[in-house]
Amino acid sequence: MRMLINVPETVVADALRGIAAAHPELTVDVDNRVVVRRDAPVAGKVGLVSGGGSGHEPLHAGFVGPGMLSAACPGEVFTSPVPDQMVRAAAAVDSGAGVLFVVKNYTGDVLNFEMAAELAEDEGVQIAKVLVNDDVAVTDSLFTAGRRGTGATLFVEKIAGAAAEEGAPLERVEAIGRRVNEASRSFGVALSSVTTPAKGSPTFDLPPGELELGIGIHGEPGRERRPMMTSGEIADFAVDAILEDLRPDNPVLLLVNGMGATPLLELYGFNAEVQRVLSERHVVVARTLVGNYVTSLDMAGCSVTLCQVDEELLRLWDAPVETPALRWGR
Amino acid sequence: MRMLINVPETVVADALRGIAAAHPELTVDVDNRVVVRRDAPVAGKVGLVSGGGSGHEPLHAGFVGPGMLSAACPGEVFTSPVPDQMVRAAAAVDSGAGVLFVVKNYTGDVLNFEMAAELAEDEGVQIAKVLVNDDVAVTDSLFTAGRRGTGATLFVEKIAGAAAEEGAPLERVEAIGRRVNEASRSFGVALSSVTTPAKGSPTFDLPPGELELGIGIHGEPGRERRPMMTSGEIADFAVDAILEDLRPDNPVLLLVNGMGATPLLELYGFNAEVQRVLSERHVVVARTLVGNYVTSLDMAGCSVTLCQVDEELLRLWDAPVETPALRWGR
Amino acid sequence: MLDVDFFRRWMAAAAAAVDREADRLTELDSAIGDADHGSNMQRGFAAVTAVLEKEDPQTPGAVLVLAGRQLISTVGGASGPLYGTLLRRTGKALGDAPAVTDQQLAEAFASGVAAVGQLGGAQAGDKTMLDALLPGVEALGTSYAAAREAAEAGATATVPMQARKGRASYLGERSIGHQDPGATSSALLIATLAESYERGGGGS
Amino acid sequence: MLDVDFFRRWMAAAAAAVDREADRLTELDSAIGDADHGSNMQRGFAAVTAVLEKEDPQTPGAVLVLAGRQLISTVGGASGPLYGTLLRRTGKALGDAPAVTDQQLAEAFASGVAAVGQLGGAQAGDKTMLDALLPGVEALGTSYAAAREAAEAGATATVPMQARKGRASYLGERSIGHQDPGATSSALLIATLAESYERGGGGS
Ligand SMILES: Nc1ncnc2c1ncn2[C@@H]1O[C@H](COP(=O)(O)OP(=O)(O)O)[C@@H](O)[C@H]1O
Ligand SMILES: Nc1ncnc2c1ncn2[C@@H]1O[C@H](COP(=O)(O)OP(=O)(O)O)[C@@H](O)[C@H]1O
Ligand SMILES: [Mg+2]
Ligand SMILES: [Mg+2]
Ligand SMILES: [Mg+2]
Ligand SMILES: [Mg+2]
Repeated sequence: MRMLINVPETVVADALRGIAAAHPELTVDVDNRVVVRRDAPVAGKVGLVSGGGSGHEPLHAGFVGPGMLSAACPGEVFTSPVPDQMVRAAAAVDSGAGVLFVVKNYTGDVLNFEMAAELAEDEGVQIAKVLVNDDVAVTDSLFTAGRRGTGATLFVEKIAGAAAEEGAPLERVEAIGRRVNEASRSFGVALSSVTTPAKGSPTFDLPPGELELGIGIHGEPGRERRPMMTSGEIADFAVDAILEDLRPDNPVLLLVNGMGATPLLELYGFNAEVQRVLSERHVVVARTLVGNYVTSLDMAGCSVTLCQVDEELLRLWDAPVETPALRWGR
Repeated sequence: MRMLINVPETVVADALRGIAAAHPELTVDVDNRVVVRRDAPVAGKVGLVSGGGSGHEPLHAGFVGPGMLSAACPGEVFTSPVPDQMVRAAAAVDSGAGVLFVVKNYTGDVLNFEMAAELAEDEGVQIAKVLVNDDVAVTDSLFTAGRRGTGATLFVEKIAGAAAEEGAPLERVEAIGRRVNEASRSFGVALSSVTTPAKGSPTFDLPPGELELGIGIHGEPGRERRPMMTSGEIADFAVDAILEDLRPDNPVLLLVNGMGATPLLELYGFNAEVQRVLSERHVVVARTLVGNYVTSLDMAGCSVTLCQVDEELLRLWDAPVETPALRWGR
Repeated sequence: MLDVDFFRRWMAAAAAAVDREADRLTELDSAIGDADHGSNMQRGFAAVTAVLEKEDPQTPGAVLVLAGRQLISTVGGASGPLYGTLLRRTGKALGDAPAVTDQQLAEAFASGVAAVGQLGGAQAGDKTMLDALLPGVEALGTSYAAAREAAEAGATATVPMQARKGRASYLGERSIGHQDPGATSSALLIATLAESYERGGGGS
Repeated sequence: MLDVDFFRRWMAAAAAAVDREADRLTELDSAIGDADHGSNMQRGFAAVTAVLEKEDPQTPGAVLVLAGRQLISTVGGASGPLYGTLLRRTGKALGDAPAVTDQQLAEAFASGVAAVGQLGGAQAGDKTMLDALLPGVEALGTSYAAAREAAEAGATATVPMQARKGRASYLGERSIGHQDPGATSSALLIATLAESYERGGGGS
């Protein structure tokens, strides 16, 4: 175990104390595991609440702030949060304009957010939901739990967050969130397994010299294992997997995302290859984001997410955002 | 080898192509390895040029932009850049007000920047230098190469960059850079070794269950190896090592820095422990920055940097900055 | 008749079994999931033990409803709402009787299992906890021992299945050849029910 | 007399030796440095080979000045400026004579080594390239073979030293017990000088 932790049991609580200390602009309820932007509820503004298992930082707590999430609910590592957290978050951010839940499509997240929605509505908060399911590695059929939510979560949270910040009503914020999700696809690759604090040893066994194609962000093994590929070959594979499902006529937002342990140096090099492939495929990139945004603890690897945008979505993407992990505009 | 690369020889060039694609606000000369803010030279403004071996990203190219560096010169992985790069960068950013070189104290960086300074001055550019040497793990004596430059580089580049942006003349920008360096100390810990692309296997051998105390950012082994410690114990050790050398009466800036492969979740948890120790030692923290800023490729581990600030330095720290990796203010 | 003490013993036995088997459950979840099922169940049942101690519910139904609510509030993941619903619905079906018959428990448990099916949308053969729960609850009409055996057989039978629900479904054919962690913990839950019965009978 | 071809052969032999020994140099640099000395030297001498080919300098001095400038422009790190200065200063001391004597080379090389000492501030016993260069250049007055032996002995003698300059000095006492990578490459440089002499003499 090469972990910078005290004991596995307190990993999430310790991180929340650390977030509280680093970010005075956030209100952190460590006991109840809710991170809220300090000025919530903002009068007249739709609240945006997301959450999910911990281990994907900066997702979601790092995206709380003006222009993006109103609150985040971190669960245990790789375990969706419990409904009590989302109910509390919804109550904290609702100004009367209602609350949008952004939910990654995993059985656990879906069930817990569903229960939370019922309970929050019982308490008089109007709830809408956007389900994020962008991972093309998973067949979206009746015979699976459906596509997973991965990198597109960042696009949904940023763009729906910008719409909410502009004062859009709940149905519109929800509709925009849906549009972003529908226009987004991702594909991920692991160069190493992941080690959770609770287990203390790698979730799967990946010998050096092999990689997993089509992984999720929880250390689930991928769809296929192959001998190591070059950065260029991986870019070809990932982009083509996405383009099989999404053929953008419009420009795209591009997220070249690190899984956590891949150096930024490599990630930028990979971005060069992704851009090469996209240009060979005649896809125009409007904006690029490179970094560790939707991570999987100490996994080495990367994912590519494309989101096809029209003028409105691009404007909302460019709109100011002020969170620990994403920050621009004025 | 678990690397997302094409071949070791092109790692730096590939990354520069990726930086160019992701950041239209930077001018990237891939062949000559110079990254310059697009609007350089800014009339009347002192230029800030830094650089060093690659593998520490976002340092330095990620800190190029308004309010921070004017240009960065990335060398090969863990190898200081060559003088030609700094000469070219200086020429690109000099508006006539002169250029400050920010140099981390390593023999290679010092020698190459020195040669560059001579050559640039031959070409009529006025050059000043600030040497960063903040690492308390290294004894600063005649019988060593002196303390290494690590985390404080970020503080020097940000604060001197803000002074330059305000229009301060070269001597003042240089003096402020020196003050920041003198007021800063760091200590680093490795939980894993590091693997460079060229070598392809770990630089040193660190069995799980042990850690290295007092490491640098190039995979140099540390001063001491110990059985694994908890996050709290590491925080005690690191902070006390710093406070032996720097006893702050004033508030401090705190950088809790990840070496590259340590999850942000763990880094925030570590921040909680660092804040605990500082408060036990009656050190007041004015600002906290948590993240992977001065990294060492795929090394797991962390470092702590403190910088004692007066009102002026704090104001310059808070001043707007707009770079790929640091961005705030308006 | 099964009184409130019987249900407390069951929950205590379940908590102990989950503690004992946590590493195995997590190991199973590593193969086809995300390596947390053991710690999820452990955290949940530790909280159940604590809340039963603290709130001291006085009827079989109240014990299970409280236990279920606690699982929902502390587990998260897929198993939290599903196991929480299982116990809560079973408890609700038991009403507020101070003691219940074997037959009443069997029927109530059947309605709990049905609720799990409804909530998660899985069916027999999808390689989920239902593959242990469904045969288990069916055999509960015969005897506790039969229920235990049927649930265990059901869990084992998940090995050759391809998952169609939950995280394991992402693996496609690679999910074949591994036992489902949730089916395994469901078999444990039913085994501890049988164990509680055998050790102390209905308590009255 | 040593003509321009001799110096070209020396540089080619150095490039080949560095290629051959790159892994070993990097391995040595892993133990007490940052694992790049082999690739640094390789990159530098590959560039030297290319530039000599391209610019085709016509005197011994011009060959070494160009080689040194090229090392400075392509190596980086500590070794780039140091080796670059070594060759550049040696070349400058040779002036623009079309051929030089052994004696002239020995003197010029001594001034190059002195420049390395001045630039890096290191002294004998600091566990750096100087620990091979200083005895090597001293013995060059006697013979090329003696210089090779002295440089090799000097490199070996760095093993028990504690580093006081360069990256290895950060290790304190942990630097003891490892051979210095720069001293090792310096011994190589002098060995290839001897080799070039033995293989082809001065060429005239
Ligand atoms: N839709 C579903 N219906 C019934 N059981 C399910 C469903 N999805 C998952 N499960 C069960 O949950 C188990 C996984 O639980 P756990 O690991 O605690 O949650 P998570 O998958 O969120 O990490 C699976 O082994 C499976 O038995
Ligand atoms: N101040 C110095 N004077 C002379 N030689 C030095 C000095 N510092 C370092 N060296 C030499 O440089 C070698 C390391 O070169 P290299 O690994 O290429 O550069 P870096 O240390 O920058 O990674 C050391 O082994 C040592 O022989
Ligand atoms: Mg889980
Ligand atoms: Mg180096
Ligand atoms: Mg699981
Ligand atoms: Mg080196």
